[in-house]
Amino acid sequence: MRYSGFKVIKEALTGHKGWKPAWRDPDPQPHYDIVIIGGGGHGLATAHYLASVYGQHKVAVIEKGWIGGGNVGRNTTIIRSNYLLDGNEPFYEFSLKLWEGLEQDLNYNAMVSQRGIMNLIHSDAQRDVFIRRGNAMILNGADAEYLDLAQIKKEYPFLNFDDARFPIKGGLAQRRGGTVRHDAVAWGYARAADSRGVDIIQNCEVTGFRIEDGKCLGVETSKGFIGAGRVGCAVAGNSSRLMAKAGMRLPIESHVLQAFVSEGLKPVLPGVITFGAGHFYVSQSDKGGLVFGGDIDGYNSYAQRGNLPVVEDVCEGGMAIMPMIGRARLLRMWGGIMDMSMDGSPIIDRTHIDGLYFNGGWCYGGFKATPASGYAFAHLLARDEPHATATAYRFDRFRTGHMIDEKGMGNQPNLH
Amino acid sequence: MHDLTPITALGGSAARVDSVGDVTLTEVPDVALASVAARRGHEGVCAQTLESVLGTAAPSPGHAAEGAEYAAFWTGPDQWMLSADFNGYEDIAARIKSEVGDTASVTEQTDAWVCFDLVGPHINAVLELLCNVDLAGFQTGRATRTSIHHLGCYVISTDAGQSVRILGPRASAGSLHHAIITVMASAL
Amino acid sequence: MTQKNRLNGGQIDRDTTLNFTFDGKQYAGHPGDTLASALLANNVRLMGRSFKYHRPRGPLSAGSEEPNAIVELRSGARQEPNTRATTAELFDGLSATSQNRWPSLAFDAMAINDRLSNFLTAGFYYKTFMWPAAFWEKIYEPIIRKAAGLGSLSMRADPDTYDKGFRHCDLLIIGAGPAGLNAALTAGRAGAQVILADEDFRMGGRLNAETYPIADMSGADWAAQTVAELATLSNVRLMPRTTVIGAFDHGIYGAVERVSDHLATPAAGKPRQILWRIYAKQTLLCAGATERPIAFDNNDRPGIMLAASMRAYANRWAATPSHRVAIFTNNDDGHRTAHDLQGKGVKIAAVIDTRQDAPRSYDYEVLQGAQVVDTKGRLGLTFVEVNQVDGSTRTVECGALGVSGGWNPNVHLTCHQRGRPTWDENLAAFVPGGTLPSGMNVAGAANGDFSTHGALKSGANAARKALGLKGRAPAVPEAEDAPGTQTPFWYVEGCSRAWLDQQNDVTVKDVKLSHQEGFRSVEHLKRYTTLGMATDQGKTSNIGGLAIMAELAGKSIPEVGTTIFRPPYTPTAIGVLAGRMRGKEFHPTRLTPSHVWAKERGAVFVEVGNWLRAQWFPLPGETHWRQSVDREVTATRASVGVCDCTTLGKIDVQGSDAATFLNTVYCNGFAKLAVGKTRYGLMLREDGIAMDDGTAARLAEDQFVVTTTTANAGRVYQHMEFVRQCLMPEADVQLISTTEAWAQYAVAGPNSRRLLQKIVDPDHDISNEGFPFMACANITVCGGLRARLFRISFSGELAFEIAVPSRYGDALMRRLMAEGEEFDVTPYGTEALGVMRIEKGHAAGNELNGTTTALNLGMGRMVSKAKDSIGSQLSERPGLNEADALMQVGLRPLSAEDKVTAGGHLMKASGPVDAAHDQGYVTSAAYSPTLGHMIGLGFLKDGGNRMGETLRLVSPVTDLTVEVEVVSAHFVDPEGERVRA
Amino acid sequence: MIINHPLLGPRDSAEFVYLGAAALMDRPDPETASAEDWHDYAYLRDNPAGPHRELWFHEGGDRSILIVTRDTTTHEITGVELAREVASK
Repeated sequence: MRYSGFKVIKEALTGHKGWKPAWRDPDPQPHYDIVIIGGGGHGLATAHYLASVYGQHKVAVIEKGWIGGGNVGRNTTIIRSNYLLDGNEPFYEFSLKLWEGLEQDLNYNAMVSQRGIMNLIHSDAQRDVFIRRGNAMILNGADAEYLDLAQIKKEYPFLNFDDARFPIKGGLAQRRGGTVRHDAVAWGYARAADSRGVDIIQNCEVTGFRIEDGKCLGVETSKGFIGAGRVGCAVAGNSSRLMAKAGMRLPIESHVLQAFVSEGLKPVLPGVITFGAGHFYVSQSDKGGLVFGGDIDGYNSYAQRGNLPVVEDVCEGGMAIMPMIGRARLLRMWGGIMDMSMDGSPIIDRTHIDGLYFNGGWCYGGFKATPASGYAFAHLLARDEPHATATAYRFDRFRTGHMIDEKGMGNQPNLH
Repeated sequence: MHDLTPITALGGSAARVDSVGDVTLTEVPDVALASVAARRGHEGVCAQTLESVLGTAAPSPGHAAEGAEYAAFWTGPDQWMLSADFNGYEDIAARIKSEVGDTASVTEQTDAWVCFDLVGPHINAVLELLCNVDLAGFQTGRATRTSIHHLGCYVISTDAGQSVRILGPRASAGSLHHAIITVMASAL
Repeated sequence: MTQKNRLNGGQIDRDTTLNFTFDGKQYAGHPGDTLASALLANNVRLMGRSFKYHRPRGPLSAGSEEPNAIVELRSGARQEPNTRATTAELFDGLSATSQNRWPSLAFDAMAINDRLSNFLTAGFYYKTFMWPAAFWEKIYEPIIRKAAGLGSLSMRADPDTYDKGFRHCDLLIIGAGPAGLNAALTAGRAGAQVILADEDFRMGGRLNAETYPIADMSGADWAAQTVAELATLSNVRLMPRTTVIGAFDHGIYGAVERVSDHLATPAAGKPRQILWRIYAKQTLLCAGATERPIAFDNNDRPGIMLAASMRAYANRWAATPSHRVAIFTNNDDGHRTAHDLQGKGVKIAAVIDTRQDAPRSYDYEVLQGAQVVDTKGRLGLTFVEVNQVDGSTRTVECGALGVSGGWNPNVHLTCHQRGRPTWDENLAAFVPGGTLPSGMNVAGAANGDFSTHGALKSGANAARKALGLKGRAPAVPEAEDAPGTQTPFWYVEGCSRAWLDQQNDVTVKDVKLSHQEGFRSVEHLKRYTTLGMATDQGKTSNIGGLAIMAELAGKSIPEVGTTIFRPPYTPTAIGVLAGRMRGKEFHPTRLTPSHVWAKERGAVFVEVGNWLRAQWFPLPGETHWRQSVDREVTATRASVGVCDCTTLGKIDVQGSDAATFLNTVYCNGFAKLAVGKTRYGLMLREDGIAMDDGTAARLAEDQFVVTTTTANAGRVYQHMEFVRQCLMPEADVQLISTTEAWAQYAVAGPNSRRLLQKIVDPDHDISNEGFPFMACANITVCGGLRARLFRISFSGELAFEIAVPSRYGDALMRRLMAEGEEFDVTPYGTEALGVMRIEKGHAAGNELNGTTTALNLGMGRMVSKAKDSIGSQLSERPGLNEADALMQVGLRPLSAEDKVTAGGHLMKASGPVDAAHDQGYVTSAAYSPTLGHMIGLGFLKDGGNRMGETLRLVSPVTDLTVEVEVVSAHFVDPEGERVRA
Repeated sequence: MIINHPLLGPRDSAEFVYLGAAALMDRPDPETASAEDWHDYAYLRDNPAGPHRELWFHEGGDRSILIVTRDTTTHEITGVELAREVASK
């Protein structure tokens, strides 16, 4: 069933009787060519591209709970490709290009809104680093724009220019960055994949892998054994838990990242703003809520909730850069489990087990990567070779010393 | 005798005094400080030496002690901060080193800190807005490190509910002072 | 101003009149009123518009669960959007404005959405606005954004201040209703440290809203008397106007005290609000219960409200939405409202009771087994349509309708650590369940004890249990003890545009569509329909939606699940979560010992981390910073300059194993460093990447003074403690920071020795022989002041660093300036410092960027293979030692007037300019007055072997391309003769 | 969170800096360790959902490094030790 404005009007006039479920609710088949574990954004996107680009149709997505219930359903909705390192920038730019055509590709309005993102600069050293980054973006075919103080005052007059502890000295903008309605991404990919025959199996927990002489034959689940030619794991914060069932230890720690939304407000923020002298970034949703976040809590956690010190730290950053939000109210806060990798960059790679593939280590940057992550993982699963934009995302880069460390923090995941 | 004129941590020639209601905040520049850390394997001897230097047992974790010449508070495992009147004890580090010898490492800390005395009947109303200390249990002689205005400070209860001594990082004396007097105005 | 709907009695001070305005119109109320109660008393029912359809709305409730009556409170910079009229305490001069309407509340053009509602069903926007792609940002989205949102920000900085504080207690009691008050009484009398917090400005909870007695007095009087006794107990702290917003790990609670929100403006020096971090050994949740509505068509008109709220307005605030009201209920509680209002002279048009056996023992008409099927009245209720038990319909005229569908325990805080409420069949409601936050107990209505007696009893018992009190429990005063069983009645059969979430306009119809399209889990329902996502956080709406979804799915409510509540309990001002850390106070400021003097000299300061450092010292006539900086560099290199370098981290490393320790943390050797000598040291992370560099001066066999970069002081100290405590636990090493204890100045330039000789006491020989390059010593200056002298150089000149106790730093600087006059001594700032270190090719923060190795920095040989040190092993990985690894080089523009930009990328002289052909990047750049052109440092692939090669420096983001030559990074005095002079 | 410091009693975790898994104390022996050992030590983590031994540096307190045993699914803390004492055992 195609969605369109005409369809909406037709249904409105006929009592909305014609709307069908957005995806089926099938029982698992005994065997699939490819089984993807994890019905989040990355898993569902992988299924969609497997079916739509790589011609794979005997595909299942297995989800422990309800699809889209993980980080794709709890993030700050930002998309951007403002990366520094060559291992990352082409991949994220590829992702941004996929975002730009997403609605037409999925026939689902995920409200991709390229309202722009701007990183504020507060010191000369920071400016040097951001100029290097902006150049790297342009040299990789992305867009970047250096804004001086005057331009920032013009575009963002409500920022703190009067009594800032760390005065704003400039900014690096990416006009093509922006936000997306996060839940809709999961739903859109699910609906599109389902329409091409992919089985989306909810409330089905993977309890183990069936591995015989180094080959993965399928997965044991709460709904029984499901055979698979290849198994792809895309479970973000739960990666270590899942892969431990295959006897693997990962270069990943799970940490909690909190995110926040204010009460609905009439439009005040044009785009996404990142504060360079504190832990705070913010955008405004179409419903009017200020969606903001900051640093991770900093300790290993699977609890999906954080604590007050980080809430305060984030709000201090917000008040420092945007003192007009003091009387706006924080409506809701929540925590997600981040798969923090050892260099802050992801892994899309084979494992040492034949037929078992891994996608994870997204840290808190996984949402913006959703389309390219799905695309590249689909490529790897279908062709058994890395996608051109994801060749650096290997397990063995830590062994060989080819880390992709954007922040230069080394092997301490909570600092990335 | 050298001829360099000192300034206080707040940058003045005289100590700063501020009052709100019946609570007074006084900058105390005349404090000499030295850190004493027992050498590995000499913890026992060091503690004994300190006891003789102080004239009372070296304070246990979370506590401070008053001696005749010196006062001390615990700062870490087998580590203490000793203080004395700056006038007459400016060379506090050398003096104590001569006492403890090779049983401890001694480091001059006099000018690493700014020292304030907060005195008055309602200081707890001020303290509860400044730092995370369980004031019901903060009896005279207790000493703790805590964060004030994001600054790591030592707070010593010199007279429970009536007077505390606050040691903060010297370079941030101005920020610390501002934070305390702002909160005094708010709480009192 | 007449208060047409003001009744008799109530807990308001009629002797005082408070004037206020709503949408510019003048009204009067009394102390004790909320904005909503005062407006109702003035016969104002219409207070807001809904989010999506802009439906006219009045208050649904009398508390913080309010979805409808939300307004913009105050004006100017204090404008406060989305404020609940039902909790806003009235003060004289209060001004409020309705929001999310245009042009006016009574006539809102956006109400067209209501007419189009059939097109704007749940999730409609996911299905359209897709073509053409470009139209989304340009056309559709701006319209949607403008229509959405509720109140508006002033766009000005919040003029009020906020405090934060800490409180500790044995027992935190949340909610001061009958359960909370009796618990506080029990615990307080037992001598425990008790905090009793309530979001209301008047403690007592429902007791203030009811008429039935406790013992021989009214509930309200009993509450007042109890509060009075508690106030006399020194171990009990009463915190009214304080909302506990969240339960965090290990008994830490966030609570917001509204100190000044009931005043026109905060008193001088006082905060608007305070965020309390409450550390509770035990917690007792007595948050009461929230009445739940019934869904029927058009159940959202102004005048339709929860029956118990209507009762609260009448009893506590002596206000009624109308003088002719009807009640729609499925339980006895609705009749209490009818009874109380009638007692205050309000005409009860009818009580419509869904139960066929509804009690008739009252002197008003009761329609048994009847249901409200529709309502009338555009801006306020005028009629309700009733289906009677015999099937006949009847119209009841009324200006207000009280609705009662039973009660839901307020379990919110029990969920904050993901405890899952459990379904209680008797109550047909969720009660606290799963794992509660550690140390939390629940009592009273929040735990399903709905009767007053039950609340009093469970409150006392829970307090005794929490504190482990022994002995007989004290008697519970006499109070009503009605049975708490409830039979559910969620919605009227066949209703469609029946509101569940009134603020977000989610109707029964939307839930049905959500089910039809497969969004059937609670989380999908919430997200697809936005049920419960509004500012009231679904306090009155979630359960209804859940019940309907359960019925459609043929499941039980617990099978469908419950949405778990997250902090904050009610929306919380962002300002109070930030507290005082804003503006200039966002971070503490660190000042150097020479700051006062530098300020007098008119220095320009720059933020370096939390430090403020002198950036340059402009002289009269200098109009551009470059003039000052060039002069400072030239003068220093020509004669002598002085720079405050106190900000460098200083760590005192002592102990018999100090040398062994440094040998482990530095990649180069320190074991054999002689006493009286200083050595440059490079510190690696365990992953082989450079962490920091600095010097270590050996002042004695068992004492080193280690310096770190300004930026890394904290991290290096932490790293050293890790090595000391976790990797070398037996070593005899003691560490302590002395960064701020010593004022340290660089004295640099050919005349530096001559200048210092005038300051250092004569018995210390600082001649080149007596005090050669890299020497260090404890000395005395100015006639006996203890000091430290290091012969180290960052500038590449003959240079020293001299340190004295910080309090003398100001005097020493002034002395250096006075004694230096004969050499034209020049103070220099961080800019000149930076220029000189770039001229010397010294790595700094820009080069130590967390991705560079010793090899990259041209120090590969420093990594000693003769010993084990942190990072030496992993630094040998192939990826860090490739043939064309980046190497630090110097860069010189081919034409002297060209600009060199840090952050620029390096490309070959010819060929494509793109990432694939990237050769490296520029880390630092400056104008060298010594050389008369700009210079740069950078990392270049195989840089060591490309001296003399011409490259293109490209910086597209700053629109720059220049040709540069690869040269040695040591631009000035490459042989290093000056430093040894 | 509240960490029950062996010497100082209950302290707010905000006074501490988190340093990661306690396994970081088991640095390979440079004499005998293989490149693989170093890789595993520096980069691989158990990252359990459940009890986790981890290092907390009391940066805002007495500068002790503590080994805290904390359940990563509930945040419940079941053990706290002084790292230096454990290391020197």
